[in-house]
Amino acid sequence: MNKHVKGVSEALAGLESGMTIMLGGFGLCGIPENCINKMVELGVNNLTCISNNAGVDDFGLGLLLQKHQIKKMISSYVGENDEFERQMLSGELEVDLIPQGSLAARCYMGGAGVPAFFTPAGYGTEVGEGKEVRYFNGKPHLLESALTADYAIVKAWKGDRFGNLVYKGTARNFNPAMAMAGKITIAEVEELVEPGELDPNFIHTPGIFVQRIFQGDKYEKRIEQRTVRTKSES
Amino acid sequence: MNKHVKGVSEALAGLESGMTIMLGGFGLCGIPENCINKMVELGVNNLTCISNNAGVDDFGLGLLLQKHQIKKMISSYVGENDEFERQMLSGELEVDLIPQGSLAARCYMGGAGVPAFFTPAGYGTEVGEGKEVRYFNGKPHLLESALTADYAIVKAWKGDRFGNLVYKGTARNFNPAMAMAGKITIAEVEELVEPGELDPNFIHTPGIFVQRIFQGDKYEKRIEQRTVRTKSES
Amino acid sequence: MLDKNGIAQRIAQEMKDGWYVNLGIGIPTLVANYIPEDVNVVFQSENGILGMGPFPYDGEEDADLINAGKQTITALPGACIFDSATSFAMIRGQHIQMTVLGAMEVSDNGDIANWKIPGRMVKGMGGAMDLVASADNIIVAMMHTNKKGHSKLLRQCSLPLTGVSCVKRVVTNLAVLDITDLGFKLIERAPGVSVDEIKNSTEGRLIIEGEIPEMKI
Amino acid sequence: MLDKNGIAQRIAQEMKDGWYVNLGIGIPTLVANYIPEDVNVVFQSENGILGMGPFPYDGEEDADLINAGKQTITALPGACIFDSATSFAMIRGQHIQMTVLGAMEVSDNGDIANWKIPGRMVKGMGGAMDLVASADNIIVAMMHTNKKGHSKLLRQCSLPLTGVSCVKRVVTNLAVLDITDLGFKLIERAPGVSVDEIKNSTEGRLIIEGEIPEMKI
Repeated sequence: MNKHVKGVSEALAGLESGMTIMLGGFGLCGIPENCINKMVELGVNNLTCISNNAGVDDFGLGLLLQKHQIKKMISSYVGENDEFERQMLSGELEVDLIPQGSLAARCYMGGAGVPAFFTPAGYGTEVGEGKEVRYFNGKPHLLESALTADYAIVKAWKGDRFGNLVYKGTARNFNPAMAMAGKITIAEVEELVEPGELDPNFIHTPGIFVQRIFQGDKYEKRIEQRTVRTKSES
Repeated sequence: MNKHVKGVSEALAGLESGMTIMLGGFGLCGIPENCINKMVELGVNNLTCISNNAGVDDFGLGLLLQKHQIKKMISSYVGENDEFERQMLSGELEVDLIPQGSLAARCYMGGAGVPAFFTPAGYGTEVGEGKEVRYFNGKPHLLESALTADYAIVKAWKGDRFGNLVYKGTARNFNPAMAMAGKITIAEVEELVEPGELDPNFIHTPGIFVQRIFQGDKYEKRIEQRTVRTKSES
Repeated sequence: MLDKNGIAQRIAQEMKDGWYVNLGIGIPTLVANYIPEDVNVVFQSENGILGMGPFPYDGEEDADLINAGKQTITALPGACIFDSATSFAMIRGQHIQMTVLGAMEVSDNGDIANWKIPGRMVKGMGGAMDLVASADNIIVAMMHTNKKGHSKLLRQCSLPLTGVSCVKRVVTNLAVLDITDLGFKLIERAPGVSVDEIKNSTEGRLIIEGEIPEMKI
Repeated sequence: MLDKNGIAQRIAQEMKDGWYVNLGIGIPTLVANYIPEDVNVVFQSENGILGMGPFPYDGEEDADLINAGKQTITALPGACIFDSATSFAMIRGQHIQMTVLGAMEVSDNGDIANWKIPGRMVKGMGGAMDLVASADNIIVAMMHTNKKGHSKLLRQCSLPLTGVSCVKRVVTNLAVLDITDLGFKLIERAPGVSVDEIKNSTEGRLIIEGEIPEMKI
């Protein structure tokens, strides 16, 4: 059982223009930096990207947007990216904005083999248009469908060659659910460890969900909103 | 934020005859021994118990069955309990047998606010009788509903007074999903620790799902099938 | 009249000991600064943390520890990290006792609009649609009027909705109002603000019964 | 003719390197003993472990580490523990490449019955209904006939079903058979077993094309 690939090129083998790709991360936190940069270099285009956010203009998915490699974005919030807003308002970019909880659940359900489920989020809004409505306990719910992807690309803190992953802090976010939902799931990690080094009792993503794993060359880990207090503050 | 109660009596306060109770565990592994023993002592009856198994004749839920305190069991497998089979075949006990994965998912969904979802398990069998069928990708699925409980009773390895829990080994099983699905969730733990002692990055059940927590007096942890090999075997 | 901090301060009075609370971006974030000392609440941020603490000290920021506003934060003792699916399981499953959100418009039946201005601004709904559709206890924190001076408390929202019939209470720079079957019910006036001023700034149906007390801040 | 270990040994030949495999209770459990050295497979037990190892040494049993048969087990390096909901997410989401189950009856269109004898035995389906409804690759391991000598490979199951049209292959003490649109297709004979013996023990439609090779065990 060896899912370790040599680097980002081997990890992305087979990823082609026109595919549907899930990318983990929340804002710039926990995004697969190495894979995104390589996708820019590869020049694949017409991509459908499923990711909670779309990066910023010069980092993360923003880099793919700048080069018009993305045909459609499926996200919940894109407020930090001017180029995104411009492409969307001009109609260059197809956008499917969906509630963040529905996005997370749709990925999880995709990985868990649940093709559809009911959720209250979005009822009575444009998100609910055309969707089946059913009442449970007197409350309206929408039928939402599961999401899967040709490739799911996630970023973890540590991982082993069985594909077992652990994340650090809130860099976990969408990564575990998306890892479940990829036909091929690629994990890039800060540190590749030997099987057995990760405590089996405390693994966030079981290796079964991961097909390829590699240690990223470097991580910039850019901070979007650096908010601090000074030592004098309570 | 202090969910710590003094002991099992305080933990079970308000639990009454006729209620629906979820109990974690798989076989005798990870069952809330202290709470079950106390429920026998309290003599509450007419209970609907949701638990993957029903214990053995003289341990776990079997003790409640012996005293006819259970009106209805919702389980996936009850093969280890003769008294259970006798009560079921004689009609003394109502039994709803449901696929193990559907049981786990129905508890999870109950806790997650998803009132219904589609799953392939049980289609074409008596489990599917009367249930809505819908095809996704050409494959038939049943619409299953979420489960919740008046009380969910789980057993963890360690926990703090915020209700954060970690489990050990396969004693985890149904406990995390059931912890989510209780109107009141009671956690009994082997060791109560101070908030901050559990690494926030590696908590299995976030405290928000737990309303009461206490350290159990003792744990028998009976083994159902002691299977071993001798040192000479490979 | 209150400023943004005043609105936050008034909302902080709504918190009850032992509650789990989700604070949206903007004015709601400020609420954390005014929780009474004897009230213990745990803040959830929907990107995956319970027990969010204050901003880190300068130099101690961790790129892997942020809140839903993408700000660097800290974790308090007893905090807990989880993934997005679990986070919204908490929200959708109604395990959060209070949600505070900003809004562009609120209607007198409790509809809220806060994510989109057609043709102009489309940031996305983020977690707001899940929060408003799920929570039992939703408080909106906003200014009573927009920059043009038009009321944000309307008979009907003009912008695309985030949720329907979900807001329970609105706290503005002018007043505290509850959503009832008959419209906005005036509960409290901001310090120095008259009932007439509130009437003039409220486009939706307004119910005024008896003497309206001034907020205690 | 094979004994139970022989059936397990034959099924072990089906395993491919890198597969995740779920083994049911009974004969399927024995399969783990016969995996070729150059084939690495990871065993899942649906109560919540990937990377299940052999039984523990005497005295090293851990009540908190069991398999779905409630037997004490060990965890191999690289193993991983998870909860029941996650476990069946793996199963339902088709992340397991092979499932081996016992059965009381299999019909020639791939229906399986293995959980209930009305009025007599009701152990429950456990995880079997999820497994058979989800897995693409389901192999049944069982004796060809029951204790009364009646065929367990039928035109139609008489017992309550566990799943419909799901079994891909059956390995018995007499033969290997694939489920096809036209019935059981005989693939291999057990050592020393004639085609006629298999015919006589099979009630369901049986397809015999050309020379039927003997198993290599």
